[in-house]
Amino acid sequence: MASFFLSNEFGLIVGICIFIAIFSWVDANFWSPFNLFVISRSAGVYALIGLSMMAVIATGGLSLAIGAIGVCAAMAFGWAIESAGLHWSASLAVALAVALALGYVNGWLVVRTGIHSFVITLATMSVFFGGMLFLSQGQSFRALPAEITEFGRLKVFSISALFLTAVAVALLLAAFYRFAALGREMLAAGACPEAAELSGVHSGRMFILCHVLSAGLAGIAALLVTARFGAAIPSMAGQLGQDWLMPGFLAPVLGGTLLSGGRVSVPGTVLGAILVTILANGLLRMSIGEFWVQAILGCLLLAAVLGDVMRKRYLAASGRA
Amino acid sequence: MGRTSAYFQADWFGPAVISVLAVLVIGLIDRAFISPAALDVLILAVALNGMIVLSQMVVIAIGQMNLSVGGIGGLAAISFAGLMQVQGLPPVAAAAIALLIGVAAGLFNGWLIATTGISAFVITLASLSLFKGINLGITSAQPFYEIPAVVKAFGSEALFDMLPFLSLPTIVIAFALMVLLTRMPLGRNILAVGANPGAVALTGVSLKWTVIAAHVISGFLAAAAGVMAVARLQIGLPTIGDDWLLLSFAAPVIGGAVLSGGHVSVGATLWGVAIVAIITQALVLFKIDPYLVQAVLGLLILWAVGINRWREVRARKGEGKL
Amino acid sequence: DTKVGIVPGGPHPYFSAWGPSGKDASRDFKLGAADYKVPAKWELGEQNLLLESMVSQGYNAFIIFPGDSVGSVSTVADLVGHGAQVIAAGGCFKDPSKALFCLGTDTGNSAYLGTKELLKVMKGSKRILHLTGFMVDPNTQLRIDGVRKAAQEGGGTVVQVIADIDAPEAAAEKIGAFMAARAGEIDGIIATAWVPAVQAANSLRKLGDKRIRMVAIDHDEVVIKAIKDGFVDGTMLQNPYGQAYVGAYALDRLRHGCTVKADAPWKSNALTARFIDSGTAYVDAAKAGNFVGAMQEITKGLLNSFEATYLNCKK
Amino acid sequence: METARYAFEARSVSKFFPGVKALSEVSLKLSAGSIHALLGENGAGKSTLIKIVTGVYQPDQGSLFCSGQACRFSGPRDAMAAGIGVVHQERNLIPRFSIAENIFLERNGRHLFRMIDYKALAREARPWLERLGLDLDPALPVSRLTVAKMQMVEIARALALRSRVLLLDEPTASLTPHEAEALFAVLRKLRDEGVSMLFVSHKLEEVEQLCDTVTVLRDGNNVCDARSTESLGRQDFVHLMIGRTEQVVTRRDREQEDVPPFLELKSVSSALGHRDISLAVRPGEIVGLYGLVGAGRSELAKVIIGRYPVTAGEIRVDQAPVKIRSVAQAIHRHGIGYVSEDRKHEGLILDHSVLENAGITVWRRLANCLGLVGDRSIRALVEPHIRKLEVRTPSLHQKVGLLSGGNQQKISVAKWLSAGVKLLIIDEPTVGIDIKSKAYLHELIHELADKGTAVLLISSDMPEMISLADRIVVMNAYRVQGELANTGEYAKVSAGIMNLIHD
Ligand SMILES: Nc1ncnc2c1ncn2[C@@H]1O[C@H](COP(=O)(O)OP(=O)(O)OP(=O)(O)O)[C@@H](O)[C@H]1O
Ligand SMILES: Nc1ncnc2c1ncn2[C@@H]1O[C@H](COP(=O)(O)OP(=O)(O)OP(=O)(O)O)[C@@H](O)[C@H]1O
Ligand SMILES: [Mg+2]
Ligand SMILES: [Mg+2]
Repeated sequence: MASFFLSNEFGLIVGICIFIAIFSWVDANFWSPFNLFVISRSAGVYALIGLSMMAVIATGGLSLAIGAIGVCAAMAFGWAIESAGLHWSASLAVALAVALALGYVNGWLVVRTGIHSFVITLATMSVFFGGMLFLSQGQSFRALPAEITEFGRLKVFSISALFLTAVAVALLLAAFYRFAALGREMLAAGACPEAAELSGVHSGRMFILCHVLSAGLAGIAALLVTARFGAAIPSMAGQLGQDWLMPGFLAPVLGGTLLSGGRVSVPGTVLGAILVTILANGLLRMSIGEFWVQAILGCLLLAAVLGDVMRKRYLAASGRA
Repeated sequence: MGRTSAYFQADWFGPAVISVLAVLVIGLIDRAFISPAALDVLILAVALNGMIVLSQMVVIAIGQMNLSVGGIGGLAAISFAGLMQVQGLPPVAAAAIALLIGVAAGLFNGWLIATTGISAFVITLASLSLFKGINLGITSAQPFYEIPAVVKAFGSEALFDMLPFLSLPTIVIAFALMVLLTRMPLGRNILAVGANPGAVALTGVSLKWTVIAAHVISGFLAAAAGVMAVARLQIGLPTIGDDWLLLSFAAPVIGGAVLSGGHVSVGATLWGVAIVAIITQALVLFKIDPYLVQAVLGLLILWAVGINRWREVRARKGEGKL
Repeated sequence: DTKVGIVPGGPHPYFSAWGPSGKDASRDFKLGAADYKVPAKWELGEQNLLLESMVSQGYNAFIIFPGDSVGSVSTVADLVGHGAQVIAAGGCFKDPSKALFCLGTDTGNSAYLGTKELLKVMKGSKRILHLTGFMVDPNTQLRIDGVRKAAQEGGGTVVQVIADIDAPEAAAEKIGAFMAARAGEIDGIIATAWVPAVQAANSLRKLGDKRIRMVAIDHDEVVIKAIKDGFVDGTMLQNPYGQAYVGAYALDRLRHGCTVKADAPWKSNALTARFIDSGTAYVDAAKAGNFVGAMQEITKGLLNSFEATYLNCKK
Repeated sequence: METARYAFEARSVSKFFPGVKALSEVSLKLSAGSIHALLGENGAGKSTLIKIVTGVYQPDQGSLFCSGQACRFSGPRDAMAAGIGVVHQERNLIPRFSIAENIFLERNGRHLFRMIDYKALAREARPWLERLGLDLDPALPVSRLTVAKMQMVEIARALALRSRVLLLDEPTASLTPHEAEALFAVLRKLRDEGVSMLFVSHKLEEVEQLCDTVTVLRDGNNVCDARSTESLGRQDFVHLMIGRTEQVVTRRDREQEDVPPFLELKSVSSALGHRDISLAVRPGEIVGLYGLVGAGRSELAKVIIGRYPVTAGEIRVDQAPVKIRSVAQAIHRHGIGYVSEDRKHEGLILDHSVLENAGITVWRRLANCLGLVGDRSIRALVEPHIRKLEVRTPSLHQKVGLLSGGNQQKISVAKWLSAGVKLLIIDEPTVGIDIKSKAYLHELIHELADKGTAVLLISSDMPEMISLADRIVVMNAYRVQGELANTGEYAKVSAGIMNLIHD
């Protein structure tokens, strides 16, 4: 129990509660159903992006290409529906297959060449995104079936279906890392590839699978974004998919995922995404000089992590006495 | 071990050979690429990007990351331009203050990281937001236009019509960094902390101050890059620095730096910058379909890194244990 | 009460007039508010977050530069679902959307017209370099098509398109590299994005080359100065002040019982069939000194005839 | 004053870690001009005590005295300034730096901007290397050295500080007897020069040979404190450490000549340089693989388990020729496991828990049809082995990296006990392990063999080899020199082995 109070997850919950308290005190509208819906919708997408990055950070590497892979999956989805005329369920499969394949390419290159995943994914980010642009000529797919767009607007007690999807995926993923032999082996390989290899784990194969898993999660995130926009658009993750990088890193790192690999926290990542979304949303709702919002966001982030460190020090000190 | 094989094993050797070969091959295909004017542009790119990248490299050396290089650079750039335009300060004074701002920003990063033990990644991610936010708050996204003629001349003219003035700071800094990292205790401590922080702590060297020093140097270099960018672009744009992050990591890694710390090379890093610049500029010249530029850029980077990697593996096979 | 939110795609000097323009409109038309709010980054997600938070803060009318002409459509639907009225300004949403109309510049057409002007001033061979922005922006394709079409019609050729150079450092590097090696192979430059226009103007000034003709876009000081000094022939000016000012006026009218006329003399462009030209003007050296006045004239004209032309108001 | 007799004294020192009481009221007295042994089982708190003495940790209670003066160390620098030098149990070198630079690393804290004169450094370093009988170029990067040489470089570093008090935490763990002798000669010379030394080792012969006084720790408590070793024999040490006498593992004769070998190598050559290696291991048999450091034994093990490719010859498992392409295949298809000698990098995942490390080999076997496996089933399989080895850990969820060195070694063996392999290759199993656990481990290896497991034992510890192996295969320079049956007669067998090596 004591270890729970020392954990990152607990710290994030405290942080979320504090910021919610502040924001709802400042602004009564904070709890409006629409705001809840909006926050949960963004948080759901950010959580999945974070989980996608987390899955590669588990190897001690990183992937700059998650945004590009996501966009490729979304565009493949749009193409399958509009140009190939497939049913949306088949199109989902096509989109995920594209994502998984691209993840495999990343993983294979990283393992086979032994070059750091940073450089590999820097290059493949360009290649994937460039290929997508060339094929799509920058045009969007808008004629999506009503099921998809309605899903994007669906809410359960003001909570967006996107968020619920993200939570469901997170639960599965948490169980995967906790209970599946494969998940355990991925973490072992990530923490110390050589030791894992000598214990009978195919470290190389695990690294590839981590990239594949990450790509699959990126694909799901992109499909959620597609549902939210009601369209598959090439710019949904920004130039080269780079807009996903910051939320991608922020959520798992706040959540306690080790950048050196081998340890992940699925609930921490989801909580990290929620914290960041609430911070951004709450700040935008206060009337701060528009150009200063970002500076204050930076300060609050710093305050949040510093507060967390002090909490841990305090608890550790009082725990011993 | 012969001299040649020593070179063959050096970090800078692979990127250097790739760069020089690429320039020669592209030059053979198209003479325009090796015209003095074109080489001038290449050197300018290496000079500016080199400063950016060295700023990141120092932090990579201690096994950390500085996500706020662009934030610091942008802040320094608009401070430099703004102080000249709004306060009417002479360029030298404005540059000095801009550099001080960089040092202060680095100190802020380093001090927080060293005293709280929070990962550099998180701290610099937050401070990136802070620095960029201050930048936007000051400028409201408006550029500063009134750049004095001497600054513009510094950014566009060349010494003896050969060596762009802008490359001088980079040359000086690169040399100084090389000396620092290979010959001075501070630089050695930075590398040692990157390789094995526990071992350094046991020798009694202060981990805290070494980390802070690395971040201060990084902040200083990022600010220098910001000032140089103003001179190069002839305008104080608030967007300066937004695009620095990926390049700042790519070049050291292409040059063989180990992201977990302890191993960087100034020479190899600068050659890494050169490879990226050559590829970028060659793509402009070869009239690639704009929709394909990104894809081709990615493939070429993979290719260049792959070759270098192959050489490293070959070189390592030669070594044995004693 | 009309509370207008004026939201650009991100921080960019193009929109600098929107802030004062909103204040002027708020004063002149006695609005509840007309606030200019900028997303912290030029990201679709940031803009959406901002818009969503604004609607729950009680803003009921929006002037938006779409972060993505397709991607922002669903956000518009959300806003309209909350009873807000939305128009696009600067750039347009792609039809179908819940936006009432688009008040702005037809990007493709502007590129087309600019190229026409360029072709006019070029003598002899007409080889053109086209500099433009992000490839993910659908407008970029419209601009490429516009330039190509004009070049074909005017007997010119587009030698090369350099895109994705919205970052100043990249723009300086790529334009510099091209000019160093290939300046002799072109006779004219058309720039259809802000940053490339600025960097190309600088590059021509550095080369001191007045043989190569150039037409730029927007009203950056560097470009205007280059026009005055003769390095650039002209620029395709847009009217951001007027967009926000007239837009705020129109939204206020719409909140007070007016509706949009279905049969108004809408123009149409590649994105929407409800397009109102906020004023595009070609500014050359002769007019460079007084382009602000020219734009104010256009704005005044647009405002005076707006209600009669585009709105049905029950008196 | 009484205390002035001691060069260094620690009085009633206690140290707590979360969940662990590492030291309670421990005292230590080091006199000038003597070598003092610090003994105790794995996890008794030896390294912790040394870290307190050298300023790495601050004691939670108790006080330190240097030459009779109370002193406080807020960091390693303070301890160094007080003339205390140390060789820690873990390696603390910067791999890419030269030997000389590593030796004088501590100087980098003094003047941050003075140019380093590498030539002078090398010149200064050379005598210290020579003192230890090392013929190494001081300009060589440390990463090019073997573990043993790195150990010597660290000792050279401690000597170069010219400390009055020198603490050595298991300095001989990775040294050959020859290298250890060179070290002892130096230590004796230092003693004569008046230096006070603390020596930690699990090899009691070394302690008997070298030390004047002894402090023994048990579970973080003093059992004795600065007792003279003169009247003490091996069994007394053992008694002090574990509270009873040594359990002597008897060598057993197993006879099953008729059983066909489980593993057979026929003229195997490898990409690592092995040539013409032939050997066979039968079920229930312990085959020793002896050789000097660098003979290529560990590498051979890795070739067998499929980590490195075989270039010629044939490997047979259960009489069928096989090509083993990966370690996973070796374990899961052929039932071959390997206990690595390098537990930090190859044996354990230091960042993961005890349970995860011990269970990694069985996850796949225990997984149900969905590929899921819960902690409970792993625990059921793994816990008995951990119990049996008496691993000292607050819980099964403790990070392995936080255990004492010896306990880590136990975990790296324990994980193979549950794996149920048919052939286990064990590489240097008892380095850094206390004598009690060593006896356990030996017992365990015997038990494994009795149950029919084939064991290939790699060890540089001759007594261990002779007490365990049925047959001994001797390797040198990546070739097999020959083979001899182990009769258990130490003198005869060791002479036979040496003959084979120096053929
Ligand atoms: N940083 C730490 N955090 C938690 N527990 C620790 C830490 N360091 C040591 N311990 C625990 O303190 C106890 C003493 O460890 P120590 O390393 O001093 O043992 P040791 O006597 O040196 O053993 P060995 O002979 O195996 O090296 C052990 O139970 C160990 O698990
Ligand atoms: N390919 C290689 N690259 C670098 N070093 C190597 C290589 N092959 C062997 N070595 C080194 O040579 C030494 C001999 O290898 P090996 O470990 O097989 O010997 P060993 O007989 O098992 O000795 P030990 O008693 O140390 O285990 C090792 O220290 C190893 O680090
Ligand atoms: Mg110990
Ligand atoms: Mg070995």
